[in-house]
Amino acid sequence: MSDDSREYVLEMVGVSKSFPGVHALDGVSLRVRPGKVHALMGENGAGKSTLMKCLFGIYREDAGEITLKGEKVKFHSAKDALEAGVSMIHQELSNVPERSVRENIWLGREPLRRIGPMGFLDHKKMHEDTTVLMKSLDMEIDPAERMGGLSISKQQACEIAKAVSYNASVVVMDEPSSSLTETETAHLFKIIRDLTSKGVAVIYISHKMSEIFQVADEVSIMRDGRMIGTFPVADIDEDRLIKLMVGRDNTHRFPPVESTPGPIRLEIRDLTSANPRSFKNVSFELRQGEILGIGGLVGAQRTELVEAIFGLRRLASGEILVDGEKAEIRTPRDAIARGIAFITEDRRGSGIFPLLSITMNTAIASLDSYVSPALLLEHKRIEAESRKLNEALRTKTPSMSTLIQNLSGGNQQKVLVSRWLMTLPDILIMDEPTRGIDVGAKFEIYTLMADLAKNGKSIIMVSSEMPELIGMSHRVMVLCAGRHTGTLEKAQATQESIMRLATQFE
Amino acid sequence: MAANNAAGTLEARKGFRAFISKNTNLVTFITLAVGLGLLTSGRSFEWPSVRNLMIAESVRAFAALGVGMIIITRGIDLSIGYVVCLVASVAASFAQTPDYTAALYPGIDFPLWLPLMAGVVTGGIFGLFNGVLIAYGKLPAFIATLGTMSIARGAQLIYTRAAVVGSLKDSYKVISQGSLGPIPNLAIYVAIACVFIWILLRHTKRGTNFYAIGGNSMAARVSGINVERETVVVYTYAGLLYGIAGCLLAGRLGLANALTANGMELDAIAAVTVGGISQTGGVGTMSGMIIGVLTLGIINYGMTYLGVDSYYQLLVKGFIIIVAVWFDMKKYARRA
Amino acid sequence: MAANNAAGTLEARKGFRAFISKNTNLVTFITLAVGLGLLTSGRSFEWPSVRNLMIAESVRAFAALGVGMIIITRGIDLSIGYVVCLVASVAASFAQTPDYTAALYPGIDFPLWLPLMAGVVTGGIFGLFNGVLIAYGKLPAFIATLGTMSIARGAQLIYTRAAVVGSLKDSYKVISQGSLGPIPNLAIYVAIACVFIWILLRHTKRGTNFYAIGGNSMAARVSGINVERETVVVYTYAGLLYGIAGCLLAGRLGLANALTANGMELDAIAAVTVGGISQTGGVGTMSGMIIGVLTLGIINYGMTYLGVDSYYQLLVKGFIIIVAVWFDMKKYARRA
Amino acid sequence: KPVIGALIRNLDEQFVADYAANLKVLAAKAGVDLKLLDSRSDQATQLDQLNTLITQGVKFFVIVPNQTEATEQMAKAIQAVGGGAAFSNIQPSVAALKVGPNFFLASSPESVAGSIQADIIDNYFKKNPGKLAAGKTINALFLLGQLGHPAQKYRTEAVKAGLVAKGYKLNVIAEDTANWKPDEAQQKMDAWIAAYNGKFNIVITNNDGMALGAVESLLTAKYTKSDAADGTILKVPVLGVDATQVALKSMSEDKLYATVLQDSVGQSSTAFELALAMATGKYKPGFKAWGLSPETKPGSEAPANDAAVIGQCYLVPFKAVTKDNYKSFMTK
Ligand SMILES: Nc1ncnc2c1ncn2[C@@H]1O[C@H](COP(=O)(O)OP(=O)(O)OP(=O)(O)O)[C@@H](O)[C@H]1O
Ligand SMILES: Nc1ncnc2c1ncn2[C@@H]1O[C@H](COP(=O)(O)OP(=O)(O)OP(=O)(O)O)[C@@H](O)[C@H]1O
Ligand SMILES: [Mg+2]
Ligand SMILES: [Mg+2]
Repeated sequence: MSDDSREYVLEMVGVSKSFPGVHALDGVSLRVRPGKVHALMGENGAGKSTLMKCLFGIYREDAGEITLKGEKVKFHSAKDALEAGVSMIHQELSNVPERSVRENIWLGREPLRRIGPMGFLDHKKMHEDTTVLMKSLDMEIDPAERMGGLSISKQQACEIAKAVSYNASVVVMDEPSSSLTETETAHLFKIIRDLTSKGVAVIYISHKMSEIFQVADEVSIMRDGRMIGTFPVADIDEDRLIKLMVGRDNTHRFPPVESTPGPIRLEIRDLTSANPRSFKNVSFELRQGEILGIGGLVGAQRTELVEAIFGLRRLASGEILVDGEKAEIRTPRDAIARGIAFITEDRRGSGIFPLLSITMNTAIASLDSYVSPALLLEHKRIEAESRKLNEALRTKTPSMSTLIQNLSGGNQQKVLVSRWLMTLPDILIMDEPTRGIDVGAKFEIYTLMADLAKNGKSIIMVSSEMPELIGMSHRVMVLCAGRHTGTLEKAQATQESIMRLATQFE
Repeated sequence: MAANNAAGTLEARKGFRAFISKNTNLVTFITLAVGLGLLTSGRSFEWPSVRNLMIAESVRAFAALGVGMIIITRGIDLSIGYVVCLVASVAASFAQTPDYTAALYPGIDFPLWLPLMAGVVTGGIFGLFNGVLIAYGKLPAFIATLGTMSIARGAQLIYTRAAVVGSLKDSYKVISQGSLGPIPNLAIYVAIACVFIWILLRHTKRGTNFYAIGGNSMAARVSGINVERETVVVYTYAGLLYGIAGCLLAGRLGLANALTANGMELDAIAAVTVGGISQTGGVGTMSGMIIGVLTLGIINYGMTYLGVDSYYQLLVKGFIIIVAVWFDMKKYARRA
Repeated sequence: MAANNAAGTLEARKGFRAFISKNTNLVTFITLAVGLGLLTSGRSFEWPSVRNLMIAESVRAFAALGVGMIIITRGIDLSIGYVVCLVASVAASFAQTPDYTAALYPGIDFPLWLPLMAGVVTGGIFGLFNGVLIAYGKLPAFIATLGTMSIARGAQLIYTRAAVVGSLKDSYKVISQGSLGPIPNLAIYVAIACVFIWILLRHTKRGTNFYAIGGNSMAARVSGINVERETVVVYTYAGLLYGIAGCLLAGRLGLANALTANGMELDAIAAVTVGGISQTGGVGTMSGMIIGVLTLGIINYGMTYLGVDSYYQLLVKGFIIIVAVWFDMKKYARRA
Repeated sequence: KPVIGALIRNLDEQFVADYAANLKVLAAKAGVDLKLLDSRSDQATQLDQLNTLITQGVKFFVIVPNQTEATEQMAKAIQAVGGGAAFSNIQPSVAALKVGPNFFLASSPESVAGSIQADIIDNYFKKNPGKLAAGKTINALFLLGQLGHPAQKYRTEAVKAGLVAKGYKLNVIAEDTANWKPDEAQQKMDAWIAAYNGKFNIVITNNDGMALGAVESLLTAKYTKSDAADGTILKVPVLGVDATQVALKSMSEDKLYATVLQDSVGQSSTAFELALAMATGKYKPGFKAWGLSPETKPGSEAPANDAAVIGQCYLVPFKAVTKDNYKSFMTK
């Protein structure tokens, strides 16, 4: 089977698509073989998601042809694509939070029980099919649970299960692992191998280099809306790949972190969440110029912890001390006043203002410093400062007045980093700071973190990427199910030691 | 043993509290009903009172079921009142006694199905129009239905020349005014409609689509749901329900004029919101809608029954709506 | 050279098209104004006509500026009409000629600032109440303001006992009815309010906060914006604007009663929507609001001027609103 | 071609709609360019409409105002361009008529409708004294129009005052607004029948629409008797105002007891003839409009109670519509 699979299951030829002001795709061609994992890589904004949305019938391409299983196709909606055997995991979570897991999985193709000419929902079959599906994928999710009540990673797991359940011949996965831990990602790879062994073609988009080499057979690289080339993974190495993506050499994955931790800036004492299911009795301290990594499995309550420190969640007990002084932090405003900044993990939900310009998105948290004595905003200074920050981070945008919703996910993330740098924080909390960010930008963000630490800033980095935790942190603190199970010095922090602490359940 | 028992009570108490916090709407309704019962020394529980309440709320119930479904898809409809008014006028015009000199079509005796047909079709057309404007024209529902409201109102005045369309045939009136034993026809129609809507929302694909569109229209779209078509469908269904409401209202009154049903949209929307249909979309049940209608109904009916000064009625109603919805909202607050 | 020239024209044409597609509201307004000018052989451009239009729309402009800001924060306000009605009645009650026997406070000659103060404060209190319900009570704006609408209406009836509050002092009436040279006072007040709102929305932190809350309230919270407080503020500001509207309206009419300003909420919301203030929040400008008000104003004024049958006016108005907003929406459609 | 502006309060109201319809007929007959505008119950709109017509050069008006208190301001605006106006339905204030000799009352005040209702009720209880409660007491249910609406206010006050003046003890069992709407009236009546069964002996409403709603409710509740000796098959008489065709039909079926005709033809014709006479320069003091002469002696009610303007007041009579005469009002 595998040898005579020279035929392609999917061919996209000369696909172009432009949005007002942006040439998102410019004559892109992509050929995908059955039973193979075809990785699609490229910087943020290269056009990967746009290409896949054209395939899936969400966007109508301006030019180009799509051939699926030897037949020319033109999809007008997702329904057409699904029926023709293409399914997709979308970059942004796309579920209905108020409905149950089973309803979400079978949405749009619910099993029906016929009574005469009428079809009625077969709730029982829906439930059973979901149970079977979850079992076959080794997932433990209650089909009756409300989707919105699940953690983000479980929601992502549901999306994966849903995409698989279509029995499609081409499955597109647009950054499926961005909110998964490594264990879960490994589980995803197992699912992908099962799919390919059945002859399914998988298009896999990710910014995580290691994943590509673990799972992909072929890799296509895009840059600036153009296809650079397609290579067998066996014939390419990481450096070459990065070079092709960013168009320049990039030898190191992590910059050296040269700062040495100074006096204690932030001290957390015995912090317990008001939510009984969340973290309990967590204590730690953060020093000047230190990067503190927080690791753990998904569901370890890392996000809840840092959100609580930032005043977004209520505490039952415990103290927060900033520079040795007890800080009453009830709202983010209090936290910002104390020099704390916070980049959330949910970019779309609690990060960007889609309809505001990049300038305003950057400046929104620091407007207090840009109010003239007449109480008016100093637009010129605001504009200059946000331009400076975004240029420093290489945010790719037509102009500073572009609406942020028109940027790619990674570029949106850079704007968010700029936003918080503009508040001139002493303490920067970053929850999954490089989620969905391309290698080039990642390195830039790491460099920035190192620089900030060197300049005396303190950083807390919550991350699910082990290499990042190990490569960037002075110390790694590990949570498990809301308990602080240990803190590792840089020298002791290895994948194994972190994993051990992260799985230390009671 | 004793400890066991206590635990059992605790458990039961917990279950009860969970039930209450899940069914705030029902609790509100029962509280008000019992309160009114106490104030009227139980007379509000007697059959004639219950019957009156059912009759009074039946027409509004149809409107509420329609707009309730629309709100589930995260829409809104301000055109209800004038569409019902137009429908009632159209239906009435075909049901006038033919020897009545001021009839719109004097001397013609139309068959009984015609007014019903004409009314329901009129409602459906307006619903369809709303749906198309919102789904394909991409107009915000608020403004699209504000426009159709104005159109329906103009159409009613043009059609009737602002005259009362009265003197309806008894055979038509009995459709609304009749009873099956002690149970008024209107209540039976509402019950039938409720069963249909319940099946639609709970047991059909279409109903699931409505929830999905309201909950996350992007997710619905990528799951292969034709969001535009389903949007048109929900507004059309609602329009058909308004059509039925209008036909029944004309029969109930024996006439229709330019003031008939004015303001019904706000009553219906307030009712379903009190019934827990969230304006953020994707949430709500048929029973919630009906409980909401009955809750507002009991407020109106109770104040009339008790003879509350009409100036104060508005004040009281405003406060009760706010308190009822506030109470219901606590449910979501707790979840977050 | 020639080629260069052609390119220049092309460029210019492109710029013009871009301008049009960005400023659909302005285009709609100008189209309607020019259309009316042609139909009236230019007489609608003469000063008395323009003056009439300005006077007619001035009170509505205040309401529109208020609700426009609310819609920018992704809220809505249905209480406008009855709040303005209540405000006008309160203001009027303190501005009646003291020797008028049917005065609410006969025999007392209040200073001129009192009615203005009382009116604006009343408006502000209702705005504050709305804001608190929505921000801290977590009620959907639609239903909270529906409740306050009922409360304001009840309060107006209780305060005035449903009587007309008339016979206002000339010194009060001149506030609204006077002119500065050829320019009516009302237009001047609107201009001043516009400058304030423009500065607020464009050049202050608070204005930016409004856009941020409307654009993504969760992100606004994370960015250190006190979403609850700002929500209370925007409704209070709007309430103060309704307060001004009510005071001016009473002065303009020389009276107030229970029917004053009824339905103004829908006019104001329709106007700002036509002016490009999106109901999905986070979008809109002061100039858009005013263009919207003028657009609806010119529709009303034009139909009055041309003597369109009043039944058809409703129909035409409905269609024009729909078409204007549809045209405006194309702007967003093209982007997606 | 003479031009006359007609500023009409609200065409949704039966009386006003009939008034406007007759104006159109008269204008067509007289070859007048009639500019008819509907203010939808909003006085601000009516002012805007007046301003618009004045800029168009219209000078002479027929006006159904929204409020008495607004008439002076409108009169002043018209006086400023040397025009004139006749006010119908809602009476103008004395001050409005004093603005100039070209301003007229062509109506009976709304309160007359209430007074006539009181007369009809008086007649009914004189014929059926057994229906009265002990002590010459009337136990009444009142269904009111939209609160604050002039017709609601004046009609209600007048019928109450009229009954008291005739020596009855008026006991208001319940009173509530139904906003002119038949459906609301029906709902209120349903509740009242349940609450006050047997405790009331009359239902008084502000218009026919609500009266018919009440009648329908009483019929459905079987609040009827077998004979119609007192003029209705209902156990209690129901009274309306407007004399709409539907109401007359209901009277012919012994359901509605009585109504009051506010003479839309009379009022519109009087007002129209006054405006036309002014527009064509034929008006002089004492002019006879629609066969009516202006009043000569001050009466009891404003504005016809002021000697200075008495020559500008044309009082068009209201008519009681009862069993005896209702047939003559039905369209053939
Ligand atoms: N709806 C849209 N309107 C306007 N521009 C868009 C739209 N969607 C995408 N773009 C633009 O198209 C380009 C490609 O975006 P796309 O989302 O495909 O990038 P991507 O390769 O998936 O990036 P990432 O890795 O960050 O997800 C970007 O410049 C983006 O700004
Ligand atoms: N039952 C729930 N209802 C609503 N939101 C929840 C619920 N449980 C978790 N969340 C939210 O989902 C996100 C993920 O939280 P989780 O409990 O998985 O802990 P975590 O350790 O922060 O996960 P991660 O490793 O992804 O950061 C957090 O924002 C959390 O507040
Ligand atoms: Mg992407
Ligand atoms: Mg997290």
